[in-house]
Amino acid sequence: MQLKNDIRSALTDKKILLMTHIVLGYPSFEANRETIKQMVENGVDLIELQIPFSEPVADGPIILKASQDAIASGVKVRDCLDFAAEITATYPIPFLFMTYYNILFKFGLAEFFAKAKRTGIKGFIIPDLPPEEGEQYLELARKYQIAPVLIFAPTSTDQRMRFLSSQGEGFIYCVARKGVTGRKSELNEEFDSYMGRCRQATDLPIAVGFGISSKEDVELLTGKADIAVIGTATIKLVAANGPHAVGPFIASLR
Amino acid sequence: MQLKNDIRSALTDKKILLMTHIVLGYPSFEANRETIKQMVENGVDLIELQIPFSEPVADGPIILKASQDAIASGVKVRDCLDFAAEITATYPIPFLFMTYYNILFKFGLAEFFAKAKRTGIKGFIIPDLPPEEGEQYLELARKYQIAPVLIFAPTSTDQRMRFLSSQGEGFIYCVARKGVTGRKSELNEEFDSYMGRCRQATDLPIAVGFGISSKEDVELLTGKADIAVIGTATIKLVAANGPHAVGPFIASLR
Amino acid sequence: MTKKGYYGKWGGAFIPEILHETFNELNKVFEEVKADPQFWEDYFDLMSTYSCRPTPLTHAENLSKHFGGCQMYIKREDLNHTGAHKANNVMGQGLLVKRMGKSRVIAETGAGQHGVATATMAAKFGFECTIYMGEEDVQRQRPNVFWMEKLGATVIPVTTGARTLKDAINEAFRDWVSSMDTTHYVMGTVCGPHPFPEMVAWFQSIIGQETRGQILSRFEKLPAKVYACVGGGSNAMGIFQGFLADSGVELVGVEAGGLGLDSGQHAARLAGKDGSQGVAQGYKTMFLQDNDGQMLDTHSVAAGLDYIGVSPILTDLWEKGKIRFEAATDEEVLDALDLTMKKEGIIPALESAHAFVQAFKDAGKLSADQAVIINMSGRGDKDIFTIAHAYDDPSWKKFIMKKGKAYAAEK
Amino acid sequence: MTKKGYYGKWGGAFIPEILHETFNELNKVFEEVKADPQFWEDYFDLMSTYSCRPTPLTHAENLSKHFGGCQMYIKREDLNHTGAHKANNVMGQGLLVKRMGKSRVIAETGAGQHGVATATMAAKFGFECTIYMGEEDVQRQRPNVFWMEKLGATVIPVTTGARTLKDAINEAFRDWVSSMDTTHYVMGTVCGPHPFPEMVAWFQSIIGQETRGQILSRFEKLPAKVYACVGGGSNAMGIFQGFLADSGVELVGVEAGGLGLDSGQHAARLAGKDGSQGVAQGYKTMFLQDNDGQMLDTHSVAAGLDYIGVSPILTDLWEKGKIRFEAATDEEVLDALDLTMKKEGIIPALESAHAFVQAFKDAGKLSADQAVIINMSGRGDKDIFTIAHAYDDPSWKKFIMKKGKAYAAEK
Ligand SMILES: Cc1ncc(COP(=O)(O)O)c(C=O)c1O
Ligand SMILES: Cc1ncc(COP(=O)(O)O)c(C=O)c1O
Repeated sequence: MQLKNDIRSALTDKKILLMTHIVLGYPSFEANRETIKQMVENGVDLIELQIPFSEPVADGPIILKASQDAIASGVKVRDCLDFAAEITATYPIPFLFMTYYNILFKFGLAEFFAKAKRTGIKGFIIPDLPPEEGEQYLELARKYQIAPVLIFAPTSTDQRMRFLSSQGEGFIYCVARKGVTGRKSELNEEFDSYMGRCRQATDLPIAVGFGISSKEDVELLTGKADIAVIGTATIKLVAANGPHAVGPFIASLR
Repeated sequence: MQLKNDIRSALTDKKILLMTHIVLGYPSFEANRETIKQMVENGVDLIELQIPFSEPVADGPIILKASQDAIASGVKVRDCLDFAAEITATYPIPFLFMTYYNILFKFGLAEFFAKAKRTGIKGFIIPDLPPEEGEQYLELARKYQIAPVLIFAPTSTDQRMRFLSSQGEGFIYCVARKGVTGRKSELNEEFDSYMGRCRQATDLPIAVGFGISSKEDVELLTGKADIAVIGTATIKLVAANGPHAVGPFIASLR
Repeated sequence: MTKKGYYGKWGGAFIPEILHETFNELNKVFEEVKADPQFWEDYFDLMSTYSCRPTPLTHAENLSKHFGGCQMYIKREDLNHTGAHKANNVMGQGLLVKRMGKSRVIAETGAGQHGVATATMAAKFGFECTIYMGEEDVQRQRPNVFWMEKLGATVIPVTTGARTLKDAINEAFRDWVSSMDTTHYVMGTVCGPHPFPEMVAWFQSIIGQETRGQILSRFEKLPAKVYACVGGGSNAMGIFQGFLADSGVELVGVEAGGLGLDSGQHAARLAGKDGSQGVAQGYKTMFLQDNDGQMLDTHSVAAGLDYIGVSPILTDLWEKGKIRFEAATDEEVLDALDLTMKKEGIIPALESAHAFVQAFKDAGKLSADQAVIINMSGRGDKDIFTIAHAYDDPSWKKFIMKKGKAYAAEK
Repeated sequence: MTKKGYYGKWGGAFIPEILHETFNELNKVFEEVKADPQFWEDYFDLMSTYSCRPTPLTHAENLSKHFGGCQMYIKREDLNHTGAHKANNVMGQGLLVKRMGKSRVIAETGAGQHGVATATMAAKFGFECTIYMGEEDVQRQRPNVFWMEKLGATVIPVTTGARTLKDAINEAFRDWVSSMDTTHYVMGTVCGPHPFPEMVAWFQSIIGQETRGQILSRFEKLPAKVYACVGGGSNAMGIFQGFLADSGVELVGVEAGGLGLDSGQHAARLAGKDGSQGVAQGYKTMFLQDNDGQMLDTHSVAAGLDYIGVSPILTDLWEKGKIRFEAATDEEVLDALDLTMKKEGIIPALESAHAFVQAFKDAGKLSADQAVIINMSGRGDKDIFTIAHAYDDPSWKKFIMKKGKAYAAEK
């Protein structure tokens, strides 16, 4: 419940929160460190730390390449955990792990939860783990009080959303459109009705990511979602202009 | 009957006759002319004039290549006929046409016989025309008194030989061994018994060709065959050393 | 009565004397096996356990719709082991060779299909095997040469004549006249001296037998037309024999039109005006030859149709008006191939695509309650080098250049 | 009771939420057709008129004699349309797609076999078609790319990850998550999320059904052993299903031993010690992965076996001791291929040759009144570039260099 509560309380001050995304070890942990600093200092409210996996099926080309480069440069899961521990100790905002199920499975599911708990991580986003396959995962999440963030998709039925809401915690990650991460989608009437359905189905806060890269994007989401997710945009920015470019960019969004 | 009689009467003077082979137009009619002169002047008794054909299945590489070169250089059947007329008018020995059936067939069988008769040709050797396929051919041969020389092979049965003997005229061309022209075969016991079978089967004179290229070869044949056929040897000689090399070579054979 | 081995005035056995006894034996054994139902049963059993007979008859629904006329059916000889109808003939002759007790086979090959089929048969029966192939064809058809060698055969490049199919046939005969005691010459098509045309036609008749049964059970009546490409004529004879007695069925043989019937660059012995009677390679038929009787160079994008002669049996049927002959140009063939791939997911051999061309031309004139059958003699994936080249595919060229460079760099 | 989509502890459906409904629909339709005998009949009819089912069971008499032990039989999936067992799966899924009313198919491909089969099916059914293929494989398997394109498919080179099969699967999923309304993902083997393993195994079971009947009618008893190569495992599952209930029949799966099980350069998930449990590409099985769960590079001379995962159904049967797993090295594979070509005139695909290797190793230990069956999943002539390269054939290299130079000179 902690993550949800953190979000709720942050929302009393701000109309919409910002969640950003980091691929751990890409381009380096050093760069991650600086990027996170820039993010937090410029008002980011939550950060997803993606542990790179060699087969990231739900990700688009940018995050895919970042993951591969990180793995190729020797980044290990334990390095990611250590880094997370350091960061959560440094900054007061909630951090989440985003990764694929095999990373947890291979590590040992219970051990991974235990370790993540010790690092101060507040939630997990595992896009290839539907609740049907995650019984033990959901149990451990309850046990360790790490929020298992679940995902709504435009293709989810109302019934399915209610079921997901009953299984998930922290917030709901609403995929704004079909497809993988990193491409822009349109905020049209269809999107509004989808958001309506999401709200109907859950009491959890709602995060939406769809390639947000400007103040206008954030404004358009305000009132509809609780959290705007900036994923690929900052990863591109870091790759192109280095971590110091991230601060001004974040600052410009709100 | 004329050819057979010519051969018989020549055999009263010589123990064995020599028959040589020319591919018409190869390397040129000019060279043919000189070659034939050398041959006749040096005691050759009969000459086969091969009209080149594009598909000479019964011939080995030397004659095959000679035929192709002749055709490629533009030699036509009518040129061959004209040349034959000139040559038979020049030299008193019997000349034969050796060629494949399609040359006669395409020309028109009866016309070819008529024309060949006028050129003074004494016999035909057509290796791809067995008597079963040559009824009309044999009839025309009788009509025009051109000897249809037939072929014995080591694989021919006694009965087959008798049948061939009954259909052929002039002489019998005995293939000394299996295979195509131009390779040497051995004059062993098997050969002797084959020769015996040939003699048994026919009263016609017997010609044998098997790559004769020396006095010894001719001596070995003497008493067994009536005609020693020198085929590929002179063709090679002309190609290598020109027509003038032929005279001395022929002179050395007997 | 027609003479033995003759079809009307066509055919015969114009063989050198040295092969007389060999042909006697071959004729004798062939007459025996024809009279022996067990032989055909063994043959059928071999073909259905080693190859996949009966081959299917595929209803080409998309092409039928596309041309809006008739129901098109495709007889799938491409699904035979080794990828073409050539297997039918070769396996049959293999059984004959076994019966004759010979231990070696030789064959000519142009495109390499018959060579691969013969090498395959030889491996299966444990025969020694030598394949004669024009040097030009060895160059052009290296993949097939590779497989023949891997199958244990010796491939001899023929450097005489035009260095193509007809010359390979001549060389095979030259081998045979010295080796006939142990060796059988596996003629690849319904040509050559008797009994080859009859024998090859007999083995290939399995196509027509099956097809007739299949179309009657599937379409419930006979087809209006049956199409086959004609090189030597074996696949055509194979399927036509199933319908020769049916006067309502038009049989259409399609020859290689090459660059066009007026170009001199084709292999149409019957469909064009360039063919004339002749006797060569052991039999009498219509040949592409000059006025002197010298055989001409022929041309087709399909190596298997690129031959000077044609089956005496087909020539007779053509003369009697029982078979219509047409020609398809190289260009038409590539278009038909393209359409067939895209519409049906089927890749005909370039040879077979000739039959498709004519069926496509005729389809519009037929009605939806009529069927036509196209004999797909072989599959086209064997032709990748030729087809990719013919379509001038840039990625293919790049691929080959790259591989070539890599090999060159190895040295 | 095991959970739906699980085989023991293996399998499952680890799919992104966005595909939840798509899988619901797929499961529903699949359950429907399984319960509908007409569907299987339509499927069988399609396979026997478009491909050549039943495929033959060939008695390999020469190999049997050579190894002196048992009677070897070869199930001839190579005679399928497109040259491999892949056709069975693809055509079945094509019928499903039609039933679901979708208009587009996508597929991954490694060697290109499944890509060609899918492109073929798409042409036949009139579907749009996109094939994902690792860029490395596009380079290596240009002939298959050429055919896919000619068949009307769009081939997209995958430049991510290791640029091979697993990455092509990922890309296909990435396409699917945006296109599922119109598009079906034709998974090529018995892997991936439920219902794919079950579905592909069901379509492939046609192999085992036929084989069981064929061996009983030909050999009059069950075989002692059945061999199949295992990439994803579809051909193996296909034939094994015919004999799973027969306790006297040993089932042997043969994986790619590459340069040796100790070399780290192989694709043996079960036969070696390098595999470990994991969840990737939508299912749980034994994967070749590092301690962190990152998938490893694999190696095999046979592109179709070069994959990190293996069917969850096979993993379960392996765990329960119902299937023996072995590995064959690249070198052993080339030797077995050579022998099979020379002895039987049959050219197995490099993948299939793995199964032959193990059968050859075991043959001597069996007696002449026992039979073994080898599943020949595909034909090897598709592999000419790889095989000629693997045998280091000098004439082939010369041929390619010459062609390459000629193309280079054109420019
Ligand atoms: C696939 C295919 N079709 C047709 C032919 C032509 O031969 P025929 O006319 O004897 O069927 C060939 C010859 O190689 C061939 O390979
Ligand atoms: C001929 C052949 N056999 C086997 C395989 C391996 O696949 P599976 O294990 O699914 O049968 C492939 C895959 O491409 C193949 O092409």
